[in-house]
Amino acid sequence: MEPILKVENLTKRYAKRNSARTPQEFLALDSVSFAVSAGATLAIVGESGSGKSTLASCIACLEPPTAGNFWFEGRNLAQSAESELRKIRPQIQLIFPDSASALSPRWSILDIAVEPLVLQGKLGRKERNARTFFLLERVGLAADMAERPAAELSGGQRQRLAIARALTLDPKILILDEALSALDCSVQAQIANVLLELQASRGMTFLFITHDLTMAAHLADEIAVMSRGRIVEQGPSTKIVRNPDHDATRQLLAAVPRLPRSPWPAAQP
Amino acid sequence: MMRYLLRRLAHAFFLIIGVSVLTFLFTTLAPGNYFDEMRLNPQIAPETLAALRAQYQLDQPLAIRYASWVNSVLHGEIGFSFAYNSPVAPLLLVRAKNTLLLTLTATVVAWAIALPLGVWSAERLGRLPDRVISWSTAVLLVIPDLALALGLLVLALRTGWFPAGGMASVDFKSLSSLNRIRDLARHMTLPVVALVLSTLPILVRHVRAAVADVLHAPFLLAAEGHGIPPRTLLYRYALPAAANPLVSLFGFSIGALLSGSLLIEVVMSWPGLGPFLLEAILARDIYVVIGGVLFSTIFLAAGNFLADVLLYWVDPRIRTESASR
Amino acid sequence: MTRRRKIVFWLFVLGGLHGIVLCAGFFAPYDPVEQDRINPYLPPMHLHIVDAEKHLHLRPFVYASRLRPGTFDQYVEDIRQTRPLKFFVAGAPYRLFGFLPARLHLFGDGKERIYLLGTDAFGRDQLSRLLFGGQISLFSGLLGAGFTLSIGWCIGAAAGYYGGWRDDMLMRLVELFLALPWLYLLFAVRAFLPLTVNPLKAFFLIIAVIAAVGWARPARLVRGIVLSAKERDFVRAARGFGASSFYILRRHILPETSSVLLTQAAILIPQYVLAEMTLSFLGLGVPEPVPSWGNLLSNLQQYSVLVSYWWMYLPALVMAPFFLGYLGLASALQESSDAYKIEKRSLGSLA
Amino acid sequence: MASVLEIQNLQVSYFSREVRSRPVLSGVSFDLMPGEILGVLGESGSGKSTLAASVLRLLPPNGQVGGGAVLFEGKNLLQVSSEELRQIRGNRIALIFQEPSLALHPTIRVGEQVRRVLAAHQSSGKNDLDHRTREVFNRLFAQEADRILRSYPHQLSGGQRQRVLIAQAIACNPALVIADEPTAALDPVTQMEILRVFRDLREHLGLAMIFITHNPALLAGIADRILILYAGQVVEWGPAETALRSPKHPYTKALFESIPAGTGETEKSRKTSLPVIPGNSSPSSLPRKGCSFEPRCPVRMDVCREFEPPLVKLGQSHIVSCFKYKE
Repeated sequence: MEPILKVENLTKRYAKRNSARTPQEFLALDSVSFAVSAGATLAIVGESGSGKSTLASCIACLEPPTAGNFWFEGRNLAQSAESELRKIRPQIQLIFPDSASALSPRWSILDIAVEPLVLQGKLGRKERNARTFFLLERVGLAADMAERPAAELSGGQRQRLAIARALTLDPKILILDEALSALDCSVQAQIANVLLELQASRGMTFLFITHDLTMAAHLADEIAVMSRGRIVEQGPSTKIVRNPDHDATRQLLAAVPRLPRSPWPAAQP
Repeated sequence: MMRYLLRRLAHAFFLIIGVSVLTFLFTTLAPGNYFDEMRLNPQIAPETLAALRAQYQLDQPLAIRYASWVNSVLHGEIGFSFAYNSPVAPLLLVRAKNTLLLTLTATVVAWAIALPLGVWSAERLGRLPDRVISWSTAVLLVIPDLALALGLLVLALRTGWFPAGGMASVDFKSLSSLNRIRDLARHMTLPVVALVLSTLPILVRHVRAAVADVLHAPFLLAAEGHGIPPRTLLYRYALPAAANPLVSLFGFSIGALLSGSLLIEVVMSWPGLGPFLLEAILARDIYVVIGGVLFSTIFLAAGNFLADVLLYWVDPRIRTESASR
Repeated sequence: MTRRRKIVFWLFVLGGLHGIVLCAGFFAPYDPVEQDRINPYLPPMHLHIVDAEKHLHLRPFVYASRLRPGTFDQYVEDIRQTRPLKFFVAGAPYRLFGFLPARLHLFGDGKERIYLLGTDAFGRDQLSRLLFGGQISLFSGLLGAGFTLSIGWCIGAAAGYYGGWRDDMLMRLVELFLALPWLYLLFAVRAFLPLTVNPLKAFFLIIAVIAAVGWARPARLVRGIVLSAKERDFVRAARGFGASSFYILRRHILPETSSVLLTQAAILIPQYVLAEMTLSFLGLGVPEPVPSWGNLLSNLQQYSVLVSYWWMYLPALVMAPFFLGYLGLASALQESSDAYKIEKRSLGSLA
Repeated sequence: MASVLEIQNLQVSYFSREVRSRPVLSGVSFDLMPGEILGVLGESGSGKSTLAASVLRLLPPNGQVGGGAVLFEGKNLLQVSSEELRQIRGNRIALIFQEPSLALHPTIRVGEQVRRVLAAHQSSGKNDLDHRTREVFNRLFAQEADRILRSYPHQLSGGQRQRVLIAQAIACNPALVIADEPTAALDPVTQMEILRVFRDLREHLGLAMIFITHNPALLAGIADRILILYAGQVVEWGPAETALRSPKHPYTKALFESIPAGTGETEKSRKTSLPVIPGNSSPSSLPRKGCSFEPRCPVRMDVCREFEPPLVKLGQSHIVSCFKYKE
């Protein structure tokens, strides 16, 4: 099947300029290549500073890559003009790691969730709100909270809101940049389930970016391991967590804290 | 160390150049010059005026005038005063010394009061002493400098406790050196008090805010959790951390005091840059105006440079950053 | 009081104070330039409701002033002559809000004059001059702050949003203006303007001078906010929804700067009123006979006036309530961000 | 053997403008043996950080202890004088904060910061203090201890800063260390390193420790006993091995089940929905009757709604607060 997203030799260099005016270059992405087929989940795993977030910004068309190309549905976005990108961006949505800063704190929940539709300007007010309410409930936010400011929500609720907001645009690709990392275990599981349901019902493609191999192994079909701006290993997720080839992968695996599991008592006490 | 200081010094230097260009531009664009007043005088022949204008290069284009002005600065003249018929530098130096004396004294006194008061207030945030200080600074803040200076002047005139203006008594020359100092101090008291009162509320409020900010910082809570005694906590943890904003405030306070002294010198007839500058503006004596602004900029740049040096000394982040470059 | 209530309270206070000055023509009994040459430096007349014979009057009245025998500038109350205050009387014509012709005054007296705040050297009513003078001073402060903030906002927002060389260049300029002692700069800029100009021109010149000098600080503040807001995730998210630069500036960045702009306004307005006063006091501002708070004070430069006629000092104090209003408003506006900071701090240290 | 720390029926509430008083901890009791590491497990809002702060009376101004006792070496810390308390803080009981970037003074060299903790509690000479500081740094940093000692916090990595915090905590050889989410701000590889440091300290110093975290997996291999907090109450308290392997309280069970299997993941289990606890744990401000977990509990009974569950002793030292286990 033709991949929905194909990335080839994507490179991003930052010029770190300090006041001494000696430009220092920092290679955040170093010839990254991969492909994702529609409806699948690719997890990108790595330590902090390995370039994961830069990759997310580049693919979401929020930052232009320095070199390399990437194709979304056959269109090369690395070479597209800004006016064209503005039309593409709604189809590739990014969920940010810090849910508090991704939602403007003074707006109400409804205002936040409906913003993308207002920007699209296609639907009337009634349809917009109806669609938004539907999606808010879909991710598990009660409609009666809609008028409250986003600042009152808990971390898990904020992340649900961010997901609902992205869904209003009916994106083809959802990039989740450490979207679960700041949450409690039980909340992570709740949102993971929401994501799985979405994928099953809408055939969405996920780019799941995280440092947590456990959750990556659960959610993803494939895992790509990043280290220092490069993809060092890529393969089916069960293979990666069981038979890692690269040292960086092994190091990450060794760092995963594990619960001692015994055969779980199936019956309730 | 040297690199950082040199960079800051170069920065100050460029600022002074920039300001000189700016003032030169503004003041020489002014319609009318010193000799325009003479034109109305029928006893002076138009030819004489033209000759005078030529002599002082007022008929030359701006760039040439600026160049020759820079040249005169390099020769230690800073242009020529038409009204005094003498180079500007010696005239300004006398006044600048007086302004500097006033401003520096006021800076020292204001900080000597503001620092302990602000810290004391921040330590008792929201309690009675803090509220009293907040209210009194608010009262001082809403009384304009002008009202303050005039009020003090009335006080001096009515009570005769302090001389109401000037810098020295008429018999200053005949006094012994100790009495001269005492005489000077008596004359300085009123302008210094006026200056200090006008800046004090702002300083106290900023010191209080900076220290209160630090006192609520997590690292202070952590230090408290390690059993660091309260005194040490305040003097060796909170104050060093608040030093950075306080030093910036110091640079700002010099600028505020310089501006403030301009008005207070005029009101209290202190023979500083203020009255001199005012006189020059009214007489269209442009090089004196430019020179006066230049001097004040030099003071301010020097003050900011001092703040930069202090900052380098108190904040290791600046030190290590500039070392790594 | 909650923050919102405090803001409303101080806005109300300021609104009232400005309203009085705005309707100066109504509250002032006389034309501010009308002279009464035979009554120079008349001290303020006191309002009475009980007369010398202990009779209660329903209508407040004043006693006329007369020279104390044997002096030439000491006045005493002449208890034989009462001058009752009449309210809502027709008097000197004026223009309400600057354009509506009117004659109605809050109080006055048909024939004899009443000087509640005394008179100046030309026998002009101090109260009327104070009220009309406030129009010049406050209006120049408000307009000056308005211009300053508009220029500052545009430059700051442009520098912050576009960044790069534009940012570098604009910020160098800002540093240059910030490096000047501002009163000196004001003088320098004033120096290049014509010395003797008509009042209206002088008024606009002062505003132009103030705005030209003051834009740097707000520009730097706005730039800082725009710079950080631009990188906030919710702004990036909006870009992700296909938002244009204009939309982002309008919906996300402008609201972020609004609280700083308001606070700056509350700080700058009194500062600029003071600047106008200083210039006019030194004879560089609005010239006589038009009153402004600054030139009302300028004859205090003569020590004899300063010592002998205390009521001439009143214009120096009259802006205190205005300043108090602005100070209260500024601290109420700042409180919100403080509370937010404190909340964040305690969470950060404990979470 | 006598316990190092005993907490009896601790009640803490927060005040705010909107809500007069919100209970954060209610009726928390436990004790700690010398050399024991107690893992305190709780999700956000469970009151675990408040627990750490209230032991040393470091609650924010709007926090108030409503009752109970914190007994340390025979003294009730909630009642000792502030000078006495100061001498205990950092000296007998040390705290390790969550955010190493926030908990260190930005403009003081880290060596000096450790030295000041020593100086606050020991009246020994300058050389002795220097020597002690160096010793502590050598223990925590295998290499470059001298360079790090002279560094400022902003020159160090997150892991190094966290080690400096640990150095401050163990400098005075305290009887008890309380670590509040000491690894939450670190990435997984560094987190593992810091956990190794804790294991190492436990072997060599034998100090008692309270290790607070929201991640149950971190407690395996570190904690001797585990205390699980839910909505400010102890729901389960028992030996780490049993509590982690076969938890008894419905909340603990559900919490552990919601964690994906990691390396144990199979093609079949992958991308299946995880068992979750319905609803969210944000505590309602109204005090309510019954078990606080009852609204979300998969096995609730009528009695749970009416009464607070008793503490049931299951084994030697395994305690569960649930009606299911009541005979």
